[in-house]
Amino acid sequence: MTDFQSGVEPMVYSGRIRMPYQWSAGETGSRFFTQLRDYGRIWGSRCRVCDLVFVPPRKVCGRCLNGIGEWIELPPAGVLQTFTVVYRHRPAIHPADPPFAYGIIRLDGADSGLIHLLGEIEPGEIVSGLRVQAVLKEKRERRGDILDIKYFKPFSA
Amino acid sequence: MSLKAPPELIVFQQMADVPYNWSLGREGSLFLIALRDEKKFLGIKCPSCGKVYVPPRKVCGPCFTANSQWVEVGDEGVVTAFSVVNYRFTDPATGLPREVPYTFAFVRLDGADTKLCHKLAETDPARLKVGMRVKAVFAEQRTGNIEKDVIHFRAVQA
Amino acid sequence: MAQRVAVVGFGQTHHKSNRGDVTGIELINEAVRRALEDAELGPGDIDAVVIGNMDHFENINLADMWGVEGTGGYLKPVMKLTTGGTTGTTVAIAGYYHVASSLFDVVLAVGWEKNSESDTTGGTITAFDPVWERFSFPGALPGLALDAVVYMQKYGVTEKDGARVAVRDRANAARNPYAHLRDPITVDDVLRSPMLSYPIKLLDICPRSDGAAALILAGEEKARKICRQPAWIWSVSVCHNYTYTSDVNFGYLDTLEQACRETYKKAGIKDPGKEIDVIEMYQPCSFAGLSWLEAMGFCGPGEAPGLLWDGATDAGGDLPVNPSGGVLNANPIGATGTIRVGEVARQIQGRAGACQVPEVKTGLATGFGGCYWSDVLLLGNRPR
Amino acid sequence: MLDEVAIVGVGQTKYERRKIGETFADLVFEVTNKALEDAGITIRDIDNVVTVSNDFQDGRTISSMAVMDACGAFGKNVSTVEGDGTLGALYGLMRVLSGAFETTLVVAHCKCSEGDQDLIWNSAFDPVYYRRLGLEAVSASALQARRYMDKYGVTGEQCALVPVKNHRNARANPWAQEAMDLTVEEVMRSPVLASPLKMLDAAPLSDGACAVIFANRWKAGRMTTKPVWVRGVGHCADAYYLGDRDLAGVDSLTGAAKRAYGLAGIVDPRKEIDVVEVFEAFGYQELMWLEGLGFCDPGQGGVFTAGGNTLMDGPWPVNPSGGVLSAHPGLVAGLVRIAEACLQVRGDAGARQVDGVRTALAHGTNGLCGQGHCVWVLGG
Repeated sequence: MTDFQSGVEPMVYSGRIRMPYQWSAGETGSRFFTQLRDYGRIWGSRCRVCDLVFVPPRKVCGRCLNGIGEWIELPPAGVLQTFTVVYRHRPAIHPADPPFAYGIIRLDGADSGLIHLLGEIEPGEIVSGLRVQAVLKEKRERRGDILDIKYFKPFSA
Repeated sequence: MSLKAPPELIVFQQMADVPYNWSLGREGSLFLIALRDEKKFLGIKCPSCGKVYVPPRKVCGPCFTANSQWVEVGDEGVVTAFSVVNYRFTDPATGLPREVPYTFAFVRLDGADTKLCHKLAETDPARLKVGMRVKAVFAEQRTGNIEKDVIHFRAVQA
Repeated sequence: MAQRVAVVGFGQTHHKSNRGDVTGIELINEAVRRALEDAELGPGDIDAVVIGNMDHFENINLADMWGVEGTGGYLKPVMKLTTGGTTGTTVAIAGYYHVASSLFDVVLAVGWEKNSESDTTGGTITAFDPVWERFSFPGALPGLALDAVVYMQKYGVTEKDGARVAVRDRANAARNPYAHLRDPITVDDVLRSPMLSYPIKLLDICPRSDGAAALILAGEEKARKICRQPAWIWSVSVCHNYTYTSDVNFGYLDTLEQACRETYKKAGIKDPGKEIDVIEMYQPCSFAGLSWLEAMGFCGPGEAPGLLWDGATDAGGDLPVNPSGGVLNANPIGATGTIRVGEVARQIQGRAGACQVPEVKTGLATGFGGCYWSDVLLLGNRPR
Repeated sequence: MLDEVAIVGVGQTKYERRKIGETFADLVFEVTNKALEDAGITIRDIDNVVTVSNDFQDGRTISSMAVMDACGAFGKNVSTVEGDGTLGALYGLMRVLSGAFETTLVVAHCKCSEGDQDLIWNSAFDPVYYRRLGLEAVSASALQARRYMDKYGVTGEQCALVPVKNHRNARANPWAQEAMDLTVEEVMRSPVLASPLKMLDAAPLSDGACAVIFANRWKAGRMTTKPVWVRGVGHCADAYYLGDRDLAGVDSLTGAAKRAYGLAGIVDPRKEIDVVEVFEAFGYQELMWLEGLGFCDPGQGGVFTAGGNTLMDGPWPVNPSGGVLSAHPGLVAGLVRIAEACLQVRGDAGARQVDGVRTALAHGTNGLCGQGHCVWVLGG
């Protein structure tokens, strides 16, 4: 190939994809979020065929594809399955300044884990297996989304 | 089952906003440098079939040959197709409604075989026709951007 | 070793402008469960899943992985394909090769889109080059309008001819419980509807819909066990030649001509007008229903309006086009091509209900999208 | 699958942090020509093409549109897989196995430097339940790493052996981006990104492309004296929500490997596979993937690696190319594993060649935390 254009200053076009989206939570998700917002309750759903309780709730079991009709209220407490303390600073997406922690929490009675933030604990004190409980936002601040739960903190009876 | 039907549907809204830095490649860069510095349009020619591409690209698809010769093409050309855009839609570059009306056109510059997408100054359909000759209107301050360095194309009086 | 492939099951959602009652995952699942019911199979009978949509319509990255919850792809082979408007036929064709390769025997192919979740024109614009095209390109409508104008001028075709296509498809849609738009319309209604981009008016163009569709494809031996009348896939072809919109030869869809020519050749079809009994085409606007019939080889240049007004393309005619009501009456983009294939399969199986046209032995399904790209599938009632 | 379809040509770019001088199409044109040259054929010998790209990475819906001319698809049957390159290769293979085509070109491109990886990966989280939490690939992988280490008692030092080994291997690979001599201590002392993952546990961001050409038996015989036969392939997906899986588990990889081994007639991979190329975006993943592939028992990846088993001169060299830790061009990375495994079988891997390779394994992953996997077995 010829080098008839060697020495060209390579140019870059800086642009973006900026688009408004609106995702419906559907009837099942809306039930979950309105219950969380209005009553501070966390609901899961149980597949009777697989005998599994899912949080977040499902309209259909992803394993057997049967419809799930059974709702189960779950206590706002469970066990930390795993966690990470995030030290990267990405304000464009992260919900908090570093260091902050994510965890996967298995609520008592559930067969799947809920991902959320961890709070009211020093990073060095977080361990897998810790019992944690949900801390909700004040009712007037709750908007019907996953951040109506502020975070999970170490369980205190 | 202890819950009634939900009183409302929850809908999550988000303005997705992802920045990108798209490389223009050597061909695109050289084209835009000539446009920026010399107000010139360059085409790139396939050594196999002789087709002149504007905007330039590295490969002639039908021949699968690397285009290898630069040629200067005119800043005037012919409208091969156009559409006056009156409907509202979201511009995915800004997340905001794109300003209408504007005229979207394919312009074949003199000496080129492919067409350049751009805008025409005229938005009255009665004063537009396929085959009309148009000329590029350049911006005073040019930065190497096809959208901004060429403000639009306007009709050339016969 | 290669094997023959047939469509043995099909399911679709009731297409609507906004299915806010379900998430995308739940929407996909409705179609999947209907396809399984249709074939009288369970999720355990599916060997692999193929899925596709257009990423920037829902803004979900890796939708195949997310969609596992709806497709039943849990602990199964799953693959995503996406080619823009042709995605729906692309997944059907990929399902075909999954089975034809003999690596899998029973494959689920899913197309879906929730167009209510974004601005469809804005999303479409992101398909085009960010540097050279996106700032001026205004979506799909003007390209289709340009295509129509060139064709009309060449052959003296009128807006009324386009309107007749829209009226035919709506009359068919009225018989299809899954169609998005089902109220009958007249030629006058079309001509009086708001002008969007000359000559295309509101009733000449497809709606934006939420919907999903799923096909079940099976190898020869399995297909015969699963259903009495499998819809055999005879041949498939695609032509995706163009990289920029400015490459497109407006006024004649040469990619469709090439893809059809290849498809007929592979299947030994010599006279498509006589040998093909039904067509479900990806017809995004009414005028495409004329010039594209010519590109497909069903009549000579400029002859499509004659066929149309003679009633040949009506549900009771010799060459029924879009007996389901077609794309003008339901357009969940990523699913649209999948629906075409499913509707042809239903016609061949004799199970198209109120949309059934008589004596279907062969049918053609097409996909359209990308940069004026075309996909074609030819199906028949016997293995070939 | 005996001698049905062979790989007859491969091509790669140099993987670099920012290839700002080249467009996606330029990269695709480069590797397409390299693969054609490697196979000793021209584009006219190719009868169909599969491209691999991701619309979010490219900032473009229908990302394949940008490369239609550059991959030589004009007038040919072409399709596009959006997922790891191993899946695109699988679709290319199917098209040949179906008898419809004789020669498939599979080409993948990605420029990780052009988009914002955190925003792009955040878009893989469910928009209804989890996207607002701000998760991205690093944090999600950290949740997996923590779970894996806690469940089995695998140590950070054992995980750190992987970047140490792979960056060292990369010194022999001219295409690799990050070739270097590291110590376990340096990895352990590198800044924490998201515990337990540190900077040097993670792959860099790379731009690049890769092409692989498949041919049926008849064509392969005419094209090359060193065909590399596809012996087996399998792919599989796990549940989507991270909380639905035991993140220390490798169920979908076990499923994919079982299928690939079944087709290849492999009973014991430890006896029958000579070299392995895995998709390890983080050090811990190589340990987990070796468990899923059956090279060691669940939880034993750390001990297995610490025993020197995966070193260049060990019994099962893993990632002689330097792996994904030394060059991570997104979804191209899986296709690179196939290309590298192919070169190993041919004996054409240059300074990174492992002695006496008869059978090689290539692996790709799809989605977050190894939700999906694809496994290839190649032989001479």
